[in-house]
Amino acid sequence: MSDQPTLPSFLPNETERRALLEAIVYVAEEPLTLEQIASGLDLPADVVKTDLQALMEESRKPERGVEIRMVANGYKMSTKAEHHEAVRSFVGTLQPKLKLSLPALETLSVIAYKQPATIPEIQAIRGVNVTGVIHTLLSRKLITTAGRKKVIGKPMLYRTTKDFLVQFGLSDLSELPSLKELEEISKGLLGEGELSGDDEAPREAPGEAAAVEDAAEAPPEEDRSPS
Amino acid sequence: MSDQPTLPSFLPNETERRALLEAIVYVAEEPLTLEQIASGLDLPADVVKTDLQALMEESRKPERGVEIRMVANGYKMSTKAEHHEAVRSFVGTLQPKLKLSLPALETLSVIAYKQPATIPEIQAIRGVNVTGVIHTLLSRKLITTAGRKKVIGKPMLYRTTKDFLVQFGLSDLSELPSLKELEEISKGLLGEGELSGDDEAPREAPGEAAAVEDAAEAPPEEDRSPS
Amino acid sequence: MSDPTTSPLSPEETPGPDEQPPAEGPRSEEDGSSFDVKLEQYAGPIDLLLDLIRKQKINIYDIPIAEITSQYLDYLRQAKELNIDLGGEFVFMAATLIQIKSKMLLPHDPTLPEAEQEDPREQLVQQLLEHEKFIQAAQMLQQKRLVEENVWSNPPLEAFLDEADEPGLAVSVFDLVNSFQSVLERAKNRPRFDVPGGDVSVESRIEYLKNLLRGEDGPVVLREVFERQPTRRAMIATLLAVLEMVRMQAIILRQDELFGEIVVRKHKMFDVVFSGEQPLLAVEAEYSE
Repeated sequence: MSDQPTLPSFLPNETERRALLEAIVYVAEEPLTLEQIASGLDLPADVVKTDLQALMEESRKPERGVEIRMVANGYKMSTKAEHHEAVRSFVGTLQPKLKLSLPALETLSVIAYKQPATIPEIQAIRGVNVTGVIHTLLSRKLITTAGRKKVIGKPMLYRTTKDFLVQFGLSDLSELPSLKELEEISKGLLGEGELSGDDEAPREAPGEAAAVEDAAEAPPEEDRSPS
Repeated sequence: MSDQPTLPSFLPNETERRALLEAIVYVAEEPLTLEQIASGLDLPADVVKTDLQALMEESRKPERGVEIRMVANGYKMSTKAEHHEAVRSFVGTLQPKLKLSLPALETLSVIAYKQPATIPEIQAIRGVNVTGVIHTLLSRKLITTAGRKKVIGKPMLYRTTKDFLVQFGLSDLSELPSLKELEEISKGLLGEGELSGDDEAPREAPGEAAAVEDAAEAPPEEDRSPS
Repeated sequence: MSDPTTSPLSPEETPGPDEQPPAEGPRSEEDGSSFDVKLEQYAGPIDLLLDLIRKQKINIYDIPIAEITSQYLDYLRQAKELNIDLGGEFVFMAATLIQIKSKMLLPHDPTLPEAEQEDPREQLVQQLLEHEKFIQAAQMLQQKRLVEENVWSNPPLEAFLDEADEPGLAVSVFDLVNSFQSVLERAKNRPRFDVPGGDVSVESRIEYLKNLLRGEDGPVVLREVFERQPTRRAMIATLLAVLEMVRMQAIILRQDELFGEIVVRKHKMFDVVFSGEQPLLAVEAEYSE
């Protein structure tokens, strides 16, 4: 009884805790991480986590129109996608979300998987000049700079941002299929299934960005780019 | 059974109707009147009223932190009064994002790139008085003094701080993109951008095979000539 | 895995070093490769190749390189006829394809066992597969994004913030360097606006108003802006510029009372509108006589 951490007096029980958690997630503009909530309310993280889990489950029920989801490693409240048509007619004042072109999405996905990555590395995969797209992605805050690579010329490195996770509704990078899975899909689509080259090195999962030092994966055309 | 008005096909039952209503009230900036909702959804007012009544009752339960209330003859979602204090103090614990007014951002950028710099030097570039903004930046610990310049009047020099690096996620100043790098990136924007085209940087016509080598050095599209 | 020596091409067709796209027309008689490339726009040469492979259900591990090369060159030729500007990357890839095609004609190294024979296509295949992975990733992201475009949040955070919290933009490194660049640009352009009767194009007035408002958080009295114009022509150009900027949703005009002062302030889309150079270029084209 007495070894409990002192709970704030306004939070005597589970019912009230959950109500307060719902209120907080409702109010916040950004996804709130478990740590933010637990330390902000001075409550044990595991208790908060269980409560939020229950709230999320509750909000997924079909009779609810507003749900709590995991986005960018945090909890966030939003409407459900299935109501978008009706909701849109009531949110005329909200700005429509900007679209991204397919080339921009492809460049973004290269960065998501290869981060941190330099422009020459991205271009080696995309096969085209990507500087314009990089500008777009930077100004939309989907990517940001991530220091410089320690190679000749010290090129800037780029990585995806938290906004990227938010705008794509991802809870974290590991939610993306692994490169291995993508490779299987690609091979299935383009080949008759049979693998020819078996010298394929296993690739990193997104986010495990240890590859700063080695440019080994970049195809050799890289050296045709000037400068 | 048969004297019911035809409901829109996307709203077959009460469960879905209530979810939809919750979503709409959540999303609206202003209290929505019964008439607005009913006509917007093309539903009979009495049905909507009953549904909203049920939603309000449901949301008043102690385990809910967000309630639907009648405000100014309309339906509005909000946190409950008994949680206001807790919510406010929680919001206070959140680390605010670095926010700067445009003049402050511009002045900071001049100092970041020209440091150490004196106020007259900054003003010469910005073209406006910057003393007020300098105070703001000093008080937010983004810049600090860096001795005096050995010229007539011995003006103070200013430079960015460690806090500045932390706020912008830089490990040192060399990680700031150079103007040249930014220019290279923005150059591509002329061909890209969501405003018009959908493709990447401008390129030469095919056949000019000799130009492959300096593809990336292609001059940007005509500068805007000063008329 | 096909044997390169079975290539249908005879040695005479081997392209020379400075080979132009083959002279035969798009409808090649010999191998019946009359595959009709729709003149779609491709972001890059790899996208074009992948599309050719996909549409013809070609096994990527056994690309009929001569056929694909001729289809690829056809596309380039058609693009040229239609005056579509393809990039240097497309030309580079053409050279690569021609090189692979000629390598395929070389006899095997008899000293190497079959398994170690190098396939000249190997590297291209890896490049294509690598690219395809990210096309898949992009499509997956697009789906995620579509869902996200359809959900809305409406957090009432502001009601819980201290009054003392100053409004402003959440800033990143990009904003920092971007804003420095615009400061420099403005510094460069500044004297231009002081020349009486100088540059009075609508475009220049938009530039002037843009610079005037950029550093201004509050409203500006429109009358004062007009009064600052040195000539009638400049005033007219400024008026047109204001109307144009309203249309572009860069600014908002407001008049609080009848016959009161009209004030102009930035629209919330101001920075978005001026984030690229497109609008000004377009305006310039519209108004220049």
